[in-house]
Amino acid sequence: MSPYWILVVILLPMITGALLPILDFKEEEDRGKRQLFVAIPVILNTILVYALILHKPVGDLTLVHLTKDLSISFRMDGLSAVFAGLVAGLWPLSTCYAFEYIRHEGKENKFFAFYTMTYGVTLGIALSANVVTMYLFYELLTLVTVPLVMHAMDKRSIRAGLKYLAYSIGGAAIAFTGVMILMNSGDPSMTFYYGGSVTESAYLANPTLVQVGYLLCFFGFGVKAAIFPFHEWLPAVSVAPTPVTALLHAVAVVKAGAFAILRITFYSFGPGILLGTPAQGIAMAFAMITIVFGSVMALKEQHFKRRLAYSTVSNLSYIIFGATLMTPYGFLGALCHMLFHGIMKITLFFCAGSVLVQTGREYVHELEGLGKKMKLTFFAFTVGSLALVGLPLLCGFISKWKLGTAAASAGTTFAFVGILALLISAVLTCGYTMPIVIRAYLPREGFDESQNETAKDPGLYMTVPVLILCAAMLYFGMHSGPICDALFAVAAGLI
Amino acid sequence: MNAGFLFVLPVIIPVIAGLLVYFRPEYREEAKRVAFVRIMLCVTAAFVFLIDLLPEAGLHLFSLTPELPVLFQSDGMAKIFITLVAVMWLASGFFSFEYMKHEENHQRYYLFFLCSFGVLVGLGLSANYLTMYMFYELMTLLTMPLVLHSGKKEAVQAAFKYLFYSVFGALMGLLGFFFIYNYGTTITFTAGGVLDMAKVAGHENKLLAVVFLVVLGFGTKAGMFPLHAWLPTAHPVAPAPASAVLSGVITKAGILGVVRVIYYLIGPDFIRGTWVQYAWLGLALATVFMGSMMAYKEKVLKKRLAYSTVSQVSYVMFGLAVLNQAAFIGAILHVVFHSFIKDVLFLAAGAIIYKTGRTNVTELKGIGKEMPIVMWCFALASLGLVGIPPLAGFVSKWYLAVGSLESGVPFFNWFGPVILLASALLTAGYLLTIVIDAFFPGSDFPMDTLTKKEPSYYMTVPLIALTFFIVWLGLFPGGLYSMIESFAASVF
Amino acid sequence: MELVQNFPLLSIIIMTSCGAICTLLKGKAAKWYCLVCLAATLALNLFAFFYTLQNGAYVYYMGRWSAPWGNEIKVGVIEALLASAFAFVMILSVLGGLEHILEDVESTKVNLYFVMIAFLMLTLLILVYTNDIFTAYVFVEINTIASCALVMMRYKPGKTLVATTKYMIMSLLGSSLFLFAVCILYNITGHLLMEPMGQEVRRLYAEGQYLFPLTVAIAFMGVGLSIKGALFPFHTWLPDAHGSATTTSSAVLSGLVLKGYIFLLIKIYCRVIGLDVLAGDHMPDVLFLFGAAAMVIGSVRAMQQTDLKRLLAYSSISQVGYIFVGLGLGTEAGIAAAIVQILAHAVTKPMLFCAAGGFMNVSGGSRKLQDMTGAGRRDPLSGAAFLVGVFSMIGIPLFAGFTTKLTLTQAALGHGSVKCVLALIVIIVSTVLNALYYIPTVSTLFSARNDLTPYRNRYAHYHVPYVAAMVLFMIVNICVGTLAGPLLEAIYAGLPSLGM
Amino acid sequence: MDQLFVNYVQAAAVIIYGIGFFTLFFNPNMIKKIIGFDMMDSGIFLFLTAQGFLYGGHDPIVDPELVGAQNYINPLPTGLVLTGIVVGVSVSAFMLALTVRLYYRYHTLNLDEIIRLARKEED
Repeated sequence: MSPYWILVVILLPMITGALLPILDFKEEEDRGKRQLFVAIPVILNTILVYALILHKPVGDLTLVHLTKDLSISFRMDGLSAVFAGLVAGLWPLSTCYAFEYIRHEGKENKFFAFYTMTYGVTLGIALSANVVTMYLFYELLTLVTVPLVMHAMDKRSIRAGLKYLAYSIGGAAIAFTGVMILMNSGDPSMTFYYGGSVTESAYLANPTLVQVGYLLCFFGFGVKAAIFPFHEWLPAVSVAPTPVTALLHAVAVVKAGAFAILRITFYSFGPGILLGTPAQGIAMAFAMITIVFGSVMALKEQHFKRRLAYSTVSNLSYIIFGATLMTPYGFLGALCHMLFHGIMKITLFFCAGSVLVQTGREYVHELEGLGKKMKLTFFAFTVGSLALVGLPLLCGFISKWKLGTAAASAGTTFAFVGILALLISAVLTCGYTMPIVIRAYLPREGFDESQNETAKDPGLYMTVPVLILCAAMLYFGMHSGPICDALFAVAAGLI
Repeated sequence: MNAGFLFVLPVIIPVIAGLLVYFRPEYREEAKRVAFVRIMLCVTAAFVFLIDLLPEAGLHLFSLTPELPVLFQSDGMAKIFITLVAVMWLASGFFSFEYMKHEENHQRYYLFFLCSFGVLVGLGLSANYLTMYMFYELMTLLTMPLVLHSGKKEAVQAAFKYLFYSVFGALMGLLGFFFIYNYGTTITFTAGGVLDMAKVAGHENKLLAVVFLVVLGFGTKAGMFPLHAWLPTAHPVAPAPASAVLSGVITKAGILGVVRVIYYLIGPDFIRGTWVQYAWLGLALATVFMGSMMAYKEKVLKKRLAYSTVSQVSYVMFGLAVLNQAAFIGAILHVVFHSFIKDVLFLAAGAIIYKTGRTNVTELKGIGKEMPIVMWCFALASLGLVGIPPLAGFVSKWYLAVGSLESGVPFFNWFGPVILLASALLTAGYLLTIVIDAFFPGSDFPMDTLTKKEPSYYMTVPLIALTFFIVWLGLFPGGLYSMIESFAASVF
Repeated sequence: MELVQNFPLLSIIIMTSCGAICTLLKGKAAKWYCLVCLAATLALNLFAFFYTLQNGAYVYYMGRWSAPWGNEIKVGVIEALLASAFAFVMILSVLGGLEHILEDVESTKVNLYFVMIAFLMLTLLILVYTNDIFTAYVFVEINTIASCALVMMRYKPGKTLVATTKYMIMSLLGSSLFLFAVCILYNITGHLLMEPMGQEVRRLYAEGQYLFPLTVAIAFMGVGLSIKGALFPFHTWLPDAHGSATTTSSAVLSGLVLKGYIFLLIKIYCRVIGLDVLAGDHMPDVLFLFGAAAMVIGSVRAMQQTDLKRLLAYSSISQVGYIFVGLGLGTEAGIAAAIVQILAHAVTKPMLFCAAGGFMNVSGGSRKLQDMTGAGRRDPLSGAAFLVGVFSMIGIPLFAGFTTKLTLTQAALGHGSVKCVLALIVIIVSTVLNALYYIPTVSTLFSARNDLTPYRNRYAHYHVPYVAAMVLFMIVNICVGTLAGPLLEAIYAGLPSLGM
Repeated sequence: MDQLFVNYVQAAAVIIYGIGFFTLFFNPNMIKKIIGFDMMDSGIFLFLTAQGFLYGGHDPIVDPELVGAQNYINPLPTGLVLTGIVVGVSVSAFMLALTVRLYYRYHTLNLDEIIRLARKEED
């Protein structure tokens, strides 16, 4: 396909989103029209994205040259395909979920405007061909998602939004500094090449500087991926409407951070230079700390969505841990977890959202006995939790397996410690998800069933996406050979 | 196509049956439910026995990814394990029909009871690490609701304790899995081990640490010190038939894991003479002694039995840690014997609770008159556990001691048997006192006021059947011995 | 001599005559005349820019005396570029605030407003072009008067008067210090033209003579022009002055006037003192530190504002800090970054001020942020412009601010010392702070409001000049962001004539 | 110190400048502020003229008997001072006009007071 289609898939959702406030559908009366207006471009865009993935355009599309080196360019390579595919796969589902969910929140026009725009911006990150383009969309992503976080516009959400903003922009600013160092130490256009664009001579000229640059990028982009100690914003933004927390803060936004780290590690600085340096060690250490820390915090947290948010903090660092192994196998593990964690966590968040909408309950201890009333929701939650724990037959195991074997094959002691961190986190995962499941199905003795009388599963708009995701978890859990092969081709730099 | 396709059936039938019991409204009716479950248990067991009779075979079901196939096989170890599972489940299942009358949520109970049956058969039939790990995790998740069953506060806490210990253990297993995949030639169980020494070279220390962690991990399920604490908490709070299978079989799943990893993947040669072996021996012996001591001090009957399990399963661990053929055979024999014995003991305790509501050992004076059949079975099983010839326990302990003495492991070769002996004495102390009190409560005890409270056939028949096996296997262990020997030879 | 070489002087003459003629014209005629003159200035300077881009810098003698006696203007690429940019921004600012000028200024005095605009443009042109340091002083003073008049010329007295007074006093302090420095330099070098002066200074420095007077001169020069350039901690006059003036005045003052002084400082430091001499006196370090402090403190103070125009004014203080950080790095790249920031801020801040004016129109004339809730929806054009401005301020690629951030960070990295680390840190902090006050502002501007009182509900009625101004502002902003390459090339081409 | 006595005119100029500076900066009275500004200017002019003066030098009108620049005083500072005075006068005028406006409005010349009143007015 022509590379110009890349521009189409990025711009179509952005334009659709921008048109919404102009068309100004009435909140209640024009709901059907609005949904149609949103759904058609979203689905069309998803189809286009998959068409692009299957028929990769050859060559880059350069939109504009900023300076003689820097340009805004797009490209569809393997890693782009993975992230774009994930985003494109999940967006229609979560839009569908949002159609029903957001009725409870109001301000639908504004919501869908930004929500749809975010789709385009996220694809922009995925399809960037160089660091500057990625940085552009990375910043835009922050800006279009802030209104979504602040959707309720009450004090709590505004504070959360500001926190999110400060962390994200700060992270981007830190990363920018790193990017500048990158620019000085290799190909100044900073185009992504598998293996990195930093030249050996530039590295040897000032190894410390390059490593500092990598770490700046790592932590800067790591802010969005909620690396400890920059994770604070992620639990805070769980005040946002659930489709936002689910899709953006479990998939698009945070994965954008992880994606950026993958890009920076494997396509800009390059493992060849970083492998075995203190920079790798520091990055890996922080990933490990985050893995354990996030899980511990999730275990302590009693608020349902915040607990899931902390779980995201932990799981994102699985991806980053995979990236910091800096081997193709580690890369593969990171990619697997990026995909599969997206599917798992969005399911869990959807379930939390369903509970919130149907019963208004936000805390874990309030969920007792709901499993019998909201059967589909809790079925999905159970499947999601088990997948997250890493039960074989569900997709979570595959990624854990890939990460674990990658770390084992890396052979360093540090990687060994990393495996332990993964496993400890898995135990803790069990600790923060399973009690919810168990108590939802098996309430304590003397539990008063009458308080759950009114609870029931939400409508089809919300249940169908969740069930589709469950099916996906099972499918990828039981038959992930082809997709793993494809991911390995990406990880080994073959596509 | 060989007999492999059969393997799926005993795994899947109970699971489907369990789901049917739970979801079909018609099984809310007691009679229909019991009939259905009975048939299903028998059918599954029949398939298991059929597999036993057929020659060894394998089945490749599907692959998660190319390197992760789900494989089944029916080698000797598998056959022994699944037979054990089937027998225990049959006995406990029949016992349940009566026992569960005084519990609630029957459908839920049978759901998990049946599902765990299927999963355990699957665990037994696993032919590679992935399959085993998968069923191992599932087993934890499916048996946990059994512990939780009553919904009482201590049951909930016990269940969570069980869950976290087990998951931790399983994940240590996963750790081993990662490394074996990297340093081995395959993940399929192969007698004698699969390690690729060329890859291992230079990484021995790390791999030894991993092996130790794996042993600890699977040892969790087997109640090995230091991760034994869940066992005395979790087993007693479950309904008695569930306790019976938990103690009798589920702990053996940990043993199966250790056997599979050490003897079929790592290979005994790799750890022989290393610190891992000594640490393992030490931990096993510590558990043996400590479990007995705790049991001796414990006053609640089911808890006492649980501590006894801690102690006895570590006999098996000790046998495995010695790393020679005689001890290995002794260990596997003890797996079988202890399962039978502990099943009987727990079921008997369940019968007592069911009929009299007594849970404390001090309340059991004269119970021999009230429930003679139950208590006779209890007495025989106790004797077996102590290791009095000609009952089952003696044979296994003999081989354990012999294996240990001829192993040549410094210090432990004589220290092990000494501890085993001491533990046997303690076992006598905590079990036989009950028996003695039950039948000979003393002259001042008003024996005449007691009435007969023998439970129904659903309870007594399984007890008698199992007790019969205890005696029979004690008298004629030859068949079993030769079967174990046949595959024990292959791993060394 | 080619015809084009006369253009800068021609533009200066045009602006002078424009000021004079406007005093005689009625308001409306003065407006049109002034705009035409500005357009002519823009065109002439653009020609000069392209001419210098091809042929390099040249010196234009005023009268028949050549250096070192005569007065002269020196036209280099950077000078011509800045002059064009200033003229362009001036036109757009006037167009963008036209409505407000007619509202805020007494109708009989409208023509005087345009006189002041003309004089301001004139002085800016001279500050940019002149090569004679005393001429610079004279026009610094004229500039002060013109800009004070612009602040004051609002129908409503009171606050504007006080603001003007404050502004005036600070300006006088600044310009007298500048004058003192000029005198000292003249005394020790005996020249008034920058190049001969510069040679003399370098000679003296090399021989170790008159070091103390030289240091005093450098310091006075720096402090004097920093006061006028509103560098922290001499910024106190700015928020009052910029916050209370009419839209065009605010836009012009923060976008251009400050830059005129700062560019003069850069020019003197480069051409007269020389960066190596400067570094010996640690003046760059001082400017750097205060610039860095300004970047942070300006933003912090901006966060506390409830008045949109004051917020923008404090933001200017922070942005001026960027320029001084660039200057304070004391390297070629640093100076280039400072000049880029002069341009970028010149095309951004006036746009924001004009947009703020647009918001005031639909919010009952109130400048309070609270009252402007939802103004961005009632006036989408200003909203869009404001968004562009905010993006630029945060430094999103494609917008002008990104070019600054890019060049400044590169310059800092090229410096490679403690300053580098410090600069990177303040850039990061300042970016975050910028986002923290701009984005909530945007969200207030665009959020719906339920208790719409009638006047707030008024939707924008666009005038052609306003629309044109805003659209052009946005385009130029994006151009500066996307055409960073040619821009940087031009600036680097111009640096040698600046004395680098 | 010696330098100070030799260049006593310059020293005086600096002192005058300093007085003016402080008056402009710290004296709240508007009129005095303007006087301070004028003093500052005067100080600088004195400084500048003193630099151009040459003991024994003649007016800078070319006399055929006196050949050589060393015989004349430097005319340029004088010219500069003239320009400076013009600028200073216009600025003073502007300030005075401003003061008149302020006085009409607030009936005081005290700037601190004026600022206070203006703030009150705003509220």
